[in-house]
Amino acid sequence: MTALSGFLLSQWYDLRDLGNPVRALIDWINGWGDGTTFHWVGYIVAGLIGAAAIGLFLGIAMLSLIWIERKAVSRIQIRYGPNRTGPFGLLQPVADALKLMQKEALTPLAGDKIVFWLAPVVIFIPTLLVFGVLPFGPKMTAANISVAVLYIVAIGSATPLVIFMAGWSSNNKYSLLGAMRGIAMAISYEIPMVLSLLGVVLFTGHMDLNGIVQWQQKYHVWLIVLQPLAALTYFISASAELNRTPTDIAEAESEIVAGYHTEYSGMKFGLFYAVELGNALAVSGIWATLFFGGWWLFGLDRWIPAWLIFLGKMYILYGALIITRGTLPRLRIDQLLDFAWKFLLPLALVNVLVVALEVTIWQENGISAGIVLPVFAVVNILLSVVLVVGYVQSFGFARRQRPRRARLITDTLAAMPQ
Amino acid sequence: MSGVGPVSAFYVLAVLSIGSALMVMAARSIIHAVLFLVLFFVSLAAMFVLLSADFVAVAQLLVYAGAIGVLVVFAILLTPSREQRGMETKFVGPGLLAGAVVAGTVIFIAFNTNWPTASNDFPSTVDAIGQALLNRWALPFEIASVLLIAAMIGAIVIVGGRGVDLDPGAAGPSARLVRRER
Amino acid sequence: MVSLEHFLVVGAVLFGIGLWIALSKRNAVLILMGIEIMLNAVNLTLVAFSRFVKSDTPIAGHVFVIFIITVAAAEASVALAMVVSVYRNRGTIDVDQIDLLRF
Amino acid sequence: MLGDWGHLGFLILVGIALPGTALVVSVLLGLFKIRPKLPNSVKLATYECGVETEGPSHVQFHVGYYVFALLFVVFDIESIFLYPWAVAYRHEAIYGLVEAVIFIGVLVLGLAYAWKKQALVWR
Repeated sequence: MTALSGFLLSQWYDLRDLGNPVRALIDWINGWGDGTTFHWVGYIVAGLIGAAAIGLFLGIAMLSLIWIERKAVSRIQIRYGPNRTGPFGLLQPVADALKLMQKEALTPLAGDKIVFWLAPVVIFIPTLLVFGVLPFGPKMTAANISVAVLYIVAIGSATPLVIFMAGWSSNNKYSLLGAMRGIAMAISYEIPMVLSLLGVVLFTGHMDLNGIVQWQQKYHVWLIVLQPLAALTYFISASAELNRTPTDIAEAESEIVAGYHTEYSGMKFGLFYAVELGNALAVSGIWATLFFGGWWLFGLDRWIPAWLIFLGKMYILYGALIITRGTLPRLRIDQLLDFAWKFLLPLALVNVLVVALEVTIWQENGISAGIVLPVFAVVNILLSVVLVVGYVQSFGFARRQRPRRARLITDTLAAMPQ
Repeated sequence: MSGVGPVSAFYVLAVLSIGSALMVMAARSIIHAVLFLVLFFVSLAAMFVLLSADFVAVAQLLVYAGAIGVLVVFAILLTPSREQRGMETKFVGPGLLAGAVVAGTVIFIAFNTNWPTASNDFPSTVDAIGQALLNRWALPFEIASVLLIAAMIGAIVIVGGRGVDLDPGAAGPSARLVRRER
Repeated sequence: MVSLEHFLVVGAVLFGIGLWIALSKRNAVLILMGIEIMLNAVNLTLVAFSRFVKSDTPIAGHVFVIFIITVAAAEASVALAMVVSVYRNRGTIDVDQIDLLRF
Repeated sequence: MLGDWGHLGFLILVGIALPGTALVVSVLLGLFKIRPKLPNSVKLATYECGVETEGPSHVQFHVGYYVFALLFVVFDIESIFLYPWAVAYRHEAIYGLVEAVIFIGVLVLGLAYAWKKQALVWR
């Protein structure tokens, strides 16, 4: 088997990394003529293949996620979910898409028509740009850039503005309110997100995602073991920016109709809906890359295609988002902002300092990774448990959020005139 | 910098950035002006990428397109809609003249100076910037934090901090609940 | 072929546009936006210098830009806070009407 | 590398084309009379749970939003400084640690001030 994999390695027919055949194709094109004239053809072909592949993948993933999401959430809520269209309701996403396309699309009279039409189109760009830097395999990255970690955060910070475009151009008080609440929440959670990713960058010394995956491969460990606090803060703060149920105050349907997309109907609404799923998948993909080894799986990536491992991890971690969505109730905006600034931000800062200290110990004393990494893992896991539990206890988050339950007899007696 | 790709990218980005900057001037609604400003920031970030300044480009996206854009939007929505117009003064003509004179002078100087050229194509800038911040610019690095804290405290004091006079109705029931518990 | 002069021209034009906006608008927020455009034009020029001009420490341009971004953001946040505060006290953000200290 | 960033440009094109196609198909369905298009004044009015809209829609917001945006800007810039520091940290570990502790410490003071001044309370 080893001989086989060695024989396959880096040949165009080695489909364990789909980057290989593309690379071979580009090399062939670059070899046309005298070997330099047609590089621009190769470049454009490579770019178009990468972009089209990601677009196609995202389209299919969105359709699959509609079904997975609806089915899983309905199971959590003890319902059947879609079960009429096709076996197990598998054709439901197609039916949804067809329905949305042939629905009447209304544009509110008073709104700003150009911005109103622009918002659902523009909102796709950040999602696709994030997928562009995710390593699906060792060579399967559309754009392998050196500042990828910060780039992801920067691209993500564009989404609130698009949501504002949608909310403002609708000329609806609820839309604008939803958009403003959404922005306030998104910017608050961006800070803990940036700082938690900073912990990863500090520990690995890499800012490109492939480098971080290779670091985990080199030391044979998933970063969630070494950076549990960063993984937790990243997961909470990134999922808070997705406008999904525990944190969907931008579109809280029982408070402000549907928030920023109240006035959107037909396909334009469908686009917002699809982007929400795409963003959620992107977050689980980033989580898988940074904290769960990406395409690497303890040597099994020699046999299993790397992109299959990555997709598997992405979808499994998406399950965590589905469970969060299906089980938690929506929070109020003041609770959410309190949580971001008074809980996640201090934790992320402490994490950065602890990691800096650990890296100093590791670097200055030249201890081998085999000894120092297990110690760090144990210390960090214990520390994160102690910090989270202790912080919740000492600052009274647990107490304050829970209203005192009325005691029927004593309260009634106390209220009665003597 | 040569080659079809970078050159065409440069001209596209130059047109995009100058055009969006002009549209900030021309937009009638101030929200449109903000959207064009964000487009300007983004196109300038792409221009930084073209100059192989990838970290600065990402910083530009994060701070300008993300943070400053949101800040301006919030500042606009804190003022009522009747203020959301461009409102030009009689200085449009003189302003254009002043801008043209300054730009013309700079262009004149740019073309009449003999720049000692080199091609500094950085493979990666983050590490170099980090080392520069740690060694040569260690003091400005610390002073930046003092500047930031000063800006933060100053702005909180200016907008009111604790003494924000909101009408109690607008604050909502949850706000009152929080106040009582404190 | 794109050289240093190309970027300097773009930077100069952008600076001029920023100056035009800052001088000719009455809305305080728009004036600030003009100032941001001017600062960005300067950033572009600095990065272009650090890319094209011979130097021992070419990275200095980038570090300088980061400090400019810092100062610009601090300036914008304080200035917009002042705009908000002025609006709440005076009921307008029209700079022609905020003239209490004129005399 | 510059080429990789160029690939992101292709992705932007796809990002416009993907939703654009969906919208164009939707519009075409309207042209072929498969999709209804019967607007009337009630349908096109602003939807606020059936109640007629009152006053301007672009309402004025309260200042709490601004305070959060302000804190966000400050900490965003902090992260801009901390990322290069994190990458270059290996070269100057102890010195870098001291610098970062001072840097973060000063900003934590600001956070503490905001916390103390109740600027972090949503109202």
